[in-house]
Amino acid sequence: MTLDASRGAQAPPELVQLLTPEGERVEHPDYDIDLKPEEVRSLYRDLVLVRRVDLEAVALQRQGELGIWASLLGQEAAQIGSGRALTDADMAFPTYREHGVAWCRDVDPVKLLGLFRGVNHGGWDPKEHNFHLYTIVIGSQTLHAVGYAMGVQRDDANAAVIAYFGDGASSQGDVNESFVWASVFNAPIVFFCQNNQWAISEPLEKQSRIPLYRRASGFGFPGIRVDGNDVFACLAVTRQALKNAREGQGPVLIEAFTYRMGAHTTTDDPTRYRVASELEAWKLKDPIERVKSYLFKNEFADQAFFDSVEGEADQLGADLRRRCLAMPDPGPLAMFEHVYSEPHALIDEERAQYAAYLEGFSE
Amino acid sequence: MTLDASRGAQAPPELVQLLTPEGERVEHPDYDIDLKPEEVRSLYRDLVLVRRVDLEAVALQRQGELGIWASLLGQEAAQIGSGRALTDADMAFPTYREHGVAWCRDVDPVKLLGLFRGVNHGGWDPKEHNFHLYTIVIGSQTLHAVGYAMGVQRDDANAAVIAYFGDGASSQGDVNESFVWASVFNAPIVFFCQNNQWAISEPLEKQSRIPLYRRASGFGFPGIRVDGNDVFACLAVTRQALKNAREGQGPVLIEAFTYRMGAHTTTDDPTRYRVASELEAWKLKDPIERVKSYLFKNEFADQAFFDSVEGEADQLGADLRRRCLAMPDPGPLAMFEHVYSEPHALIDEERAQYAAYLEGFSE
Amino acid sequence: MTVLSLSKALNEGMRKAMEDDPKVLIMGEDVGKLGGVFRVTDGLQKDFGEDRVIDTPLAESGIIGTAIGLALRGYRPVCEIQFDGFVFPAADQIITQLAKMPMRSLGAIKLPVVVRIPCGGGIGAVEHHSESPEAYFTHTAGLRVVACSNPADAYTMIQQAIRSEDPVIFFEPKRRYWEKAEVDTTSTDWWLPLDRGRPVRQGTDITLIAYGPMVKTCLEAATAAEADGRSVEVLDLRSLNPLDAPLVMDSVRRTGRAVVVHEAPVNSGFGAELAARITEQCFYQLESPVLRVGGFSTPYPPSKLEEHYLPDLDRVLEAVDRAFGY
Amino acid sequence: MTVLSLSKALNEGMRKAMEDDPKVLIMGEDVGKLGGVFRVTDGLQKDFGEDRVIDTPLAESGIIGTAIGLALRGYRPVCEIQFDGFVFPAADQIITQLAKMPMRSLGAIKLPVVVRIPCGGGIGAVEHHSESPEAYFTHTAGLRVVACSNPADAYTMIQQAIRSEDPVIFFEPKRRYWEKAEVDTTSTDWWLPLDRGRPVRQGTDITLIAYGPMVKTCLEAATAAEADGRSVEVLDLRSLNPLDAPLVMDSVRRTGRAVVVHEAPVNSGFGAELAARITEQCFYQLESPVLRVGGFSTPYPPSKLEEHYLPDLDRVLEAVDRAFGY
Ligand SMILES: Cc1ncc(C[n+]2csc(CCOP(=O)(O)OP(=O)(O)O)c2C)c(N)n1
Ligand SMILES: Cc1ncc(C[n+]2csc(CCOP(=O)(O)OP(=O)(O)O)c2C)c(N)n1
Ligand SMILES: [Mg+2]
Ligand SMILES: [Mg+2]
Repeated sequence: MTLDASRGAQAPPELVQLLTPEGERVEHPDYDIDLKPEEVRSLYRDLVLVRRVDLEAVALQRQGELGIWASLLGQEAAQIGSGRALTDADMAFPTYREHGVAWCRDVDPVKLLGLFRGVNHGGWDPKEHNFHLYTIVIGSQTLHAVGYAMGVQRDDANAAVIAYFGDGASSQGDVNESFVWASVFNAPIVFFCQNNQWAISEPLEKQSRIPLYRRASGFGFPGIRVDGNDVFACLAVTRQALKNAREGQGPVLIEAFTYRMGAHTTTDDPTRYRVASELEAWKLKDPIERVKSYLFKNEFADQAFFDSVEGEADQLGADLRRRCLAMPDPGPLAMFEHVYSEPHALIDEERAQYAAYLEGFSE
Repeated sequence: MTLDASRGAQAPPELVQLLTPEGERVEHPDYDIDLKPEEVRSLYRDLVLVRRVDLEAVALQRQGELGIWASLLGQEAAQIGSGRALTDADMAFPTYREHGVAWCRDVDPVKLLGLFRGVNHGGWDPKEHNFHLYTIVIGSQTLHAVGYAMGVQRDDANAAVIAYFGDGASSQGDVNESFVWASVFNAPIVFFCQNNQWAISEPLEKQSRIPLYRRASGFGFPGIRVDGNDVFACLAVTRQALKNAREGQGPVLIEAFTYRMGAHTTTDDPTRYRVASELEAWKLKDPIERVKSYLFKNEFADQAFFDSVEGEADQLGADLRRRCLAMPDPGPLAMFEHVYSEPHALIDEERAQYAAYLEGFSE
Repeated sequence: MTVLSLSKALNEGMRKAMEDDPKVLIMGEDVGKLGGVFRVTDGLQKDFGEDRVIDTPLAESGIIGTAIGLALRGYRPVCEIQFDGFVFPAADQIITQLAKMPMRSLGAIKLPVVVRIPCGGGIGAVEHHSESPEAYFTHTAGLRVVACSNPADAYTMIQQAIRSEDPVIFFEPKRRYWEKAEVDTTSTDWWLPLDRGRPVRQGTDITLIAYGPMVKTCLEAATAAEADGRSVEVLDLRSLNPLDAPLVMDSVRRTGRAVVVHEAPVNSGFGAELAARITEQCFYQLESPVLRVGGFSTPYPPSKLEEHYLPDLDRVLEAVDRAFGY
Repeated sequence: MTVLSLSKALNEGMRKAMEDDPKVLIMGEDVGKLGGVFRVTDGLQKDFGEDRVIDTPLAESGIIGTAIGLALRGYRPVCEIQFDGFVFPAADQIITQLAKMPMRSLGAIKLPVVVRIPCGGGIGAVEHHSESPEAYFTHTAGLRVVACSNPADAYTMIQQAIRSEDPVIFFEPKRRYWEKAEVDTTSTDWWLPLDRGRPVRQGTDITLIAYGPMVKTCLEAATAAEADGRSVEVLDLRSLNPLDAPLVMDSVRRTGRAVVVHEAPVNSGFGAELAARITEQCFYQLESPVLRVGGFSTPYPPSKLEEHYLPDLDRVLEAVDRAFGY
C-alpha cells in the first residue's frame, strides 16, 4: 500500500489496489481481474489518448479557441477504468470533467469542446451514447441518474447506471438525497466519486472528516475506496458494482482516490492554495506510467507499441485542433431553438422580432 | 428488550433503554442515570401536563378554535427527556411538534397556539427562552441550528445546540447538509430525530432502509438509538450528548425510537394508511404509564400525588382553553409589521393605501 | 356529462392519462395509500400499483431530480408538490435542470414532466400552505406554466399537460378543489389547446384578467359591477407561459381598461408582466393604466388575516372603480 | 481619493466592515485562501482568520441556512454565492427562511445577512455563469435587493448592506469587476442611503432605467443618442426592493418616455414591475409605453451568442427610437 493523501492523511488501509505505482500487480482479497496483454495495451492506449485530448484542449484554451477547459489530468485511470466497465446498455451521468468516460462511450472528442468553446451547452445526443450531457450545477446529475435507474428497474432491463461526481459534490443536498432514493428504491446505480482531493481551492477536509466512501454506510449500502490512479482496480471494482446493480443488489458508492494534477479549470491558479510538493508526490503515482511499467516489465508491449500509441495521440491531437477551429459558430437565431419541444408563441414572437431587428442592420 | 417497530422490524439491539414499558429499571453498559424520587415525580408531572396541553389543543381544534394542531401524543418522553437535558444556555431548534420541549423551555403553552389558531406565525421570543420558533418547512431548522452552534463556538460559550427533526425529514437535502457542516466544523450540536415511524402516511421504509441513527456514521460522528418512550433513557442519552458537545467533542445524532399515537395533524386520517394493531402494540409502550408504574412499584409516589398532578392538568387545560378563546385577533394592518426591521418605502406605501381602503368602508 | 369536483376531475384526468399511456407515473409525498393530502391521487396506487404511483422520500429536490431521470428513460412523471410553499427545495432542479436541459441538449432531450402544485390561500392554513409562486416559474424560460380554475379545465388540462413534450408547472387552486361542475368525459371535441385562454364572461367596458382561484372571484365581481351598470369582461388565462396574447389584447383593445387579479404579491408578480405587455401592445386604446390587485409585499399572513391579504370582490371592484377614475 | 476596481472596492468595503464590527463574517466556497474565484475576498482570511472568513462545504443551501443560524446568534454573515446560476439550491433557505423569519418572529428576530451574487453575462462563460436572477428575489417579500454598478457604490453599498438589519441580496456586475474609478474612502458624507437610486445623466426627452451592469451600457447609449439630438436621462436604480419610486416617477413625468434595460429575460422580469408601476403612476404624462430591453425568453445561450442575447447599445437605441415612434 503506497498511496496516501500526501497531506499527512493516513494511508487508507481500505483502498483497493491491483497495480502499484511501480507497475507491480498485487492481490486483493475481494477484487481481482484477469486481463490479457492486449486488453492492457488497449487500456494503456485509452489512457494515453484521453490525456492527449485533454492536453490539446488545454492548449486550445490557452490560444483562445476555448473559453475554459476542465482538465482530467491525473484522473485518467478512474475514468477509463470505470468507463470501460460499462456495457452498451448501461447509462452514465457525468460532471463536466469526464472526458475519459466520454471517450469510452464513443463520444467524438470534438463534441466535448462545444460547451467549452461556447457554441453550445452540450453537443451530443445522450441516447446515442448512453452518456448524458455534462452537468455543471454540482451534484444535480446524481438525482437524474437515480431516476433513470428507477426507470431501468421498471423496464426490467439488464442495465445499470453510473453517476459521476466529485469530492466537493458530496456535500450537496442533491447528492445525499440521491443516496436516500437509491437506497430506498434499491436502484441499480453505481455512484462513482472521483475524490481528486480538491474542490477548486478547498481540500477534502472542508467536505468531510472521514473518507468519503464511508458516506454510503450511513444510507445502508456499500462503499468502497479504490486506488483511482490504478486502472485495473477501477475497472475491477466498477465492473463488480455494476454487475451487482444489474442483478438487483442495489447501489454502491465507489470512491476513486485520485488527484487533480492540473488546475481546477484553465482559469484557476492552484499555486494560490496548494503546495508544489503535493503535486510532486502524486506525480509518482501517475496512472499512465504504472501501466507502461507493467506492460514493459512483463514484456507485453515493446517500444514500437508505445511509439505507435504516441503517434496515434499526435494525430488525434492535431485532428482535434483542426476540427475545433473548423467548428461553425451558431447563427444568432439558434438561441431560440429547442427551448421548447412544441411550438411556443412567445419564443416565436421573439424570434421573429429579433430576426427583423437583425434584418434592419443588413439593410 | 421489548420495544420493536411492530411492523415486523427486528427488535433493535442497539436501543438504549433504562426503564421498560412495565416500569422496571434496567441497566445499560454505556448510559445510566441517577434520579431521585422527586426528580422522577417531576418528570412524571411534565409528561402528564404536556399530554394535557396537547389533548386540550386537539379539543380546541375540534371545536374550531384552532385551524389545525400537530399532536405530540406518544412522543412525550422523547421531548421531556431531551428537553430537560438542556441547560439554560443551550439553544433548541424545534419542528412544529415539540410542544413538550417548549414546555421545558418555559414557553407559555398558549403562545404555541397562536400559529395554529392563525393569529401569528410564531408567538414567542426565541431569545427569551433559547427556544427557536417552530419551523414548518421540513428540515430547514437543522441548518439554522448548526449555524447557531458555529456561533457558540466562536463565542467560546459553554453551551450546546439541539436540533429536532422527524424520520421523514432525514431525507431532505438540508438535513444531510447540516450533518456535513456539523461534522466538518465539529459544531457543538445534538441532532435529535424523533423517529415516530411515520411521515404523514409514509412509513419509515420510504425514507431509509437502515435504522436512522446509523446515518451519522456516514458523516463521521456518533449515532445512538434510544427508546423514545423512555424518559429516563432520553434524558440520560441527551444529557451526555450535550455535555460532549459543550466539551468540544462535536455532533451526535440521537434517534429516539417512538411512535406518533395520533394523526399527523388534526386534518389527517391515519386509518387510511395504518392498521389499528400497530397502534395497540405501541399503547403497551406508553411513555407515561411506565413512569407511573415505576413510581408506584417503588412507592416513590402515592395516589394523592397522582391525583394532584391530575388536578393540576385539569386546571392547566381549563386555563389554556380560556386563554385561547381570549386571544385577540390581529388587526388587519399587523400584516405589514416586521416584514422589515428598518423602514421600507413599499411596505409603508401599501400599508397607507390599505388603511385608506379600510377607512373607505367605515365611512 | 358527469358532475365532478375539481380535485376529482384531476384524479379522473390522471387516471385517463395512466390508462392511455403506461409510461405515465405519479410521484410525490403521500400520493399512494393516502391519495395525497387533498386526495387528488386517491385510488390510483390501488389500481396502478406502487411502481406507477410512487410514494417518495420526503425531499422535493429528489422528486423533481428523479422525475427528470425517469423522463430521460422514457417515462412521463407527474410530480405532486404537497403545498405551494414547499416547491422551493426543488427550485434548483426545476430552474437549472428541468427548464434548461432540453435546450442544453439541442433538442435531443425532451422532458415531459408535470409538476402539480396546489396553490393559493383561503383555506385557513398555517404558513407556507397558501402561496402563489407562479411568477418564479413564468420568469424561467423552458417551462410551460398553466393554472386551472374549474373542473372541466382541470380534467382536460392535466391530460394535455401530461401529453405535452415540454415540462409543465401545473397550478391547482386548492380552495376550489371541492367546487363541482359538469364535465364531459366522453369526447375531446370541446377541448381547448393548453396554451389558450378563455373568455369566461363577455363585457364591453373593462377586462378583468385572472387565472386559477381568482377567476371565480372576478366573475363575482363582474356580476356585482353589472349592478353599477358596468359591463365587465372576464378572461381566464389558463396558460401563463406562453400567454394567450391575442385573447388578452383583443379584449383590452375593445374595452380600453384592464385589471389583473392574482393572489401572489403584486410586486414583481405575474400581473406586472401582463400590465407591461398590454400597455405596450394596446397603448393607444388604453383609457386607464392596467391596474393590479393582488397580495401585498409581505409574506403570506397568518390565516386570521388572509381575508385582508387576498383579493376579494371588494378589492376587485375598488380597482375597477379606480380604472374608471382615469 | 483612491482608484479602485469594482472588485477591489467591494474587498475594501468588506475589510472596513470587518474592522468596524467583529461580528461580521465572510462565508462561501473558496472565499478563503483563494479569495473567491473573482478575488473579491482576497486577503481577508489571511488578515481576519479562518473563524471569520469561512471556506464552507460545497452546498449553497447550507451556506444560507448556517448563515441564518449565525445571525440568530448575533453574527452578521456575508455569504458569497460563487455564480448567479448557483443560487438556486439556496432558494428555499432564502425564500422561506431568510426572507420570512423576521416577520414570523413578530420582530423578535432580525437577520442581518448579506448574500453577495456576482451576476450577469458578457464574460464568455459556460452555462449558469452569466445569469441575472434578481426578479426571483424582488418578488420575495422580506428581502432587500440591491445592485451596484460602479466602484464607489460597491464600496459604500456593501458596507450599508452589512449594516442593514434586514437580509440583503447584493448583486455585483461581474463583467464590471475590473473597471476602475476614484473612490473617497476617507469620508462618508457623500454616501447615499442604500434604498435610494441615482440619476447618472440628466436629460429631458426620455429616461433610461438600469441597474448593475446595464448602467454603463445605458450611459453609452445616451451619449450615442445625443448625436441624434436626443437628450437622454439615465437612472441607476441601485435598489430594486424597495424601489426609489420618487426618483423614477419624477424623471419619467418630466421626460414622458422610459425604457427599462436589464440582462435578465424580459418576460416576468423586474422591468415588468417598473413598467407597470410607472404606467400606473405616470399615466397622463407618458407619451409612449414603457419599453423593455432585456434577455430573451430562452435560457442564457452559449457564449458565442451572448452578444445577441445581452442588451447592447444598439438594442437600447432601437428601443429609444421605438419609444419616439409613438
Ligand atoms: C451548485 C454549484 N455551486 C458551485 C459551483 C462552482 N463550482 C464549479 S466546480 C466546483 C468544485 C467542484 O469540486 P468537486 O465536486 O470536487 O469536483 P472537481 O472539480 O474536483 O472534479 C465549484 C464550487 C457549481 N458549479 N455548482
Ligand atoms: C419541505 C416540506 N415538504 C413537505 C412538507 C409537508 N409535510 C409536513 S409534515 C410532513 C411529514 C413530516 O414527517 P416527519 O419528518 O417524520 O415528522 P413528523 O410529522 O412525523 O413529526 C410533510 C411531508 C413540509 N412541511 N415541508
Ligand atoms: Mg474534487
Ligand atoms: Mg415522523
